[in-house]
Amino acid sequence: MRITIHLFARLRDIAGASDLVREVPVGATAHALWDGLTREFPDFAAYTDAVSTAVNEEYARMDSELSDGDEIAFLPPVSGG
Amino acid sequence: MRITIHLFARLRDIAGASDLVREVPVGATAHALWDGLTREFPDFAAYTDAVSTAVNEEYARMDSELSDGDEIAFLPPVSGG
Amino acid sequence: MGMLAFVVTTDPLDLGTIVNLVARRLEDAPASAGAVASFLGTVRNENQGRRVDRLEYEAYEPLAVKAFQRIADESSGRWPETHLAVHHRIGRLDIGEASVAIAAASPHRADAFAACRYAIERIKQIAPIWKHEYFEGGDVWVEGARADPEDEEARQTALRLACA
Amino acid sequence: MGMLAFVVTTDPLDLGTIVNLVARRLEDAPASAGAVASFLGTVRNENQGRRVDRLEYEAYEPLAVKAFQRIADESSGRWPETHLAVHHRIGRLDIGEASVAIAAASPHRADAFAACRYAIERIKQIAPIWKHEYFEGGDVWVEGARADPEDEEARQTALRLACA
Repeated sequence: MRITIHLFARLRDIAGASDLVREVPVGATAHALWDGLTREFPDFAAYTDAVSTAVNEEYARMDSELSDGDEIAFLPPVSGG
Repeated sequence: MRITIHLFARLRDIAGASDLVREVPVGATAHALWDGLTREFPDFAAYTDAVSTAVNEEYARMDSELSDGDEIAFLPPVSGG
Repeated sequence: MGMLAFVVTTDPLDLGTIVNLVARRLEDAPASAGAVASFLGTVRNENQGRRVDRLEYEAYEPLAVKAFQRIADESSGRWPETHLAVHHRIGRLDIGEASVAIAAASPHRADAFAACRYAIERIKQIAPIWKHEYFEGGDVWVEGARADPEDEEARQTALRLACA
Repeated sequence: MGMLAFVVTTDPLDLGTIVNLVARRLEDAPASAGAVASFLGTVRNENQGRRVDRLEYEAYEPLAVKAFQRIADESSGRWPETHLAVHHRIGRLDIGEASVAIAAASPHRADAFAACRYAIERIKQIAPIWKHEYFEGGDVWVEGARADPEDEEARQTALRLACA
């Protein structure tokens, strides 16, 4: 499955890109995709307990199963307001 | 002593005037002046427990002694905001 | 008028004016955050089942301005870094118009909210201002609280409502 | 933009715009009082002892707008007659500029204050917005809460701070 990934703030800085596209196996979860990214970008690992996610512009759980064509966002801890 | 009296809202309506001037004896209190007004305007009596006062544009107690030339305001219950 | 913190006026109120006024007073001190809580009271079309047509507000103006200053002093005694402004309208007000505008600025948003809420409660308790209600079929002077700034019980009620 | 309740924008914020927006939504229902509580967060010149030069805010815009709507739904679930609007600025903000403007209108001033305070707490908890701080000698992404709208403990904290 082809997944588009959106990154923000420090995650974007670490990855050096706002958007990535990655292939994942059928049935992959948001968490599995994140684990893959922590291998690709080791500095992501510090965010594993703090990151949250949104799939297709809705908040989602890290154990959500992804579908082909999904857009997933990984959200570092927020600081709006 | 000559005292200028300011009246507001329903008290003004009852008295038919915003401002009155009355002579009171030396040592008269705000309360004594008010008692005089309740005899002059019987409908004032309903306000005796609810009225408050200001002397020379400062809040004052009803037992304050007045001085010649003072300006006293009698304030019915307020409803600002 | 726009530059004064405590005002009684027949002109329409502008919340932005007093928000800017108190926000500027924050700028002197270094702070990690700036918070302005504000309040606008507007005239509604119903009261106690009566269809309200319009209101007329009257004030004992010099004492009302001093009352606002007094409330601000109480507020800055309780929330030291907080700045308050109060503009109250008098005269004829139609439905939907603003009768009172309050702004409280603080480095701490909890204090800004508390000071703003405290101010509206205290205004209702002690400010020498009266509301004349014109409704279908009559009119009445609305009478609320006995105006006594020394009433400690009233002050505690205002603090409690401010969640202080 | 001015007519929308939930907005993320690079334009300067105008509190009056959203206060009017929510005040108008009160006009449909008969009510004895109209209250609008509002909040403005501004950029200050210090954070954790650092002399702040400017901020840059970034948002995941579509989700941020949905987050504001979600917070408004939570708010109107708790305070049924209350209407909320939230405008959040992104991009570069200089000292003194407003980063967020919130307005809550209700027939009951207690509800207006509570909904407004609740909204700023929830925004800080869950809105996908990030603050990049530029200070003397460096810069840093400020990282606050893990954004989890389902975190019931966080929601209870926001309710408690709202004095609800």
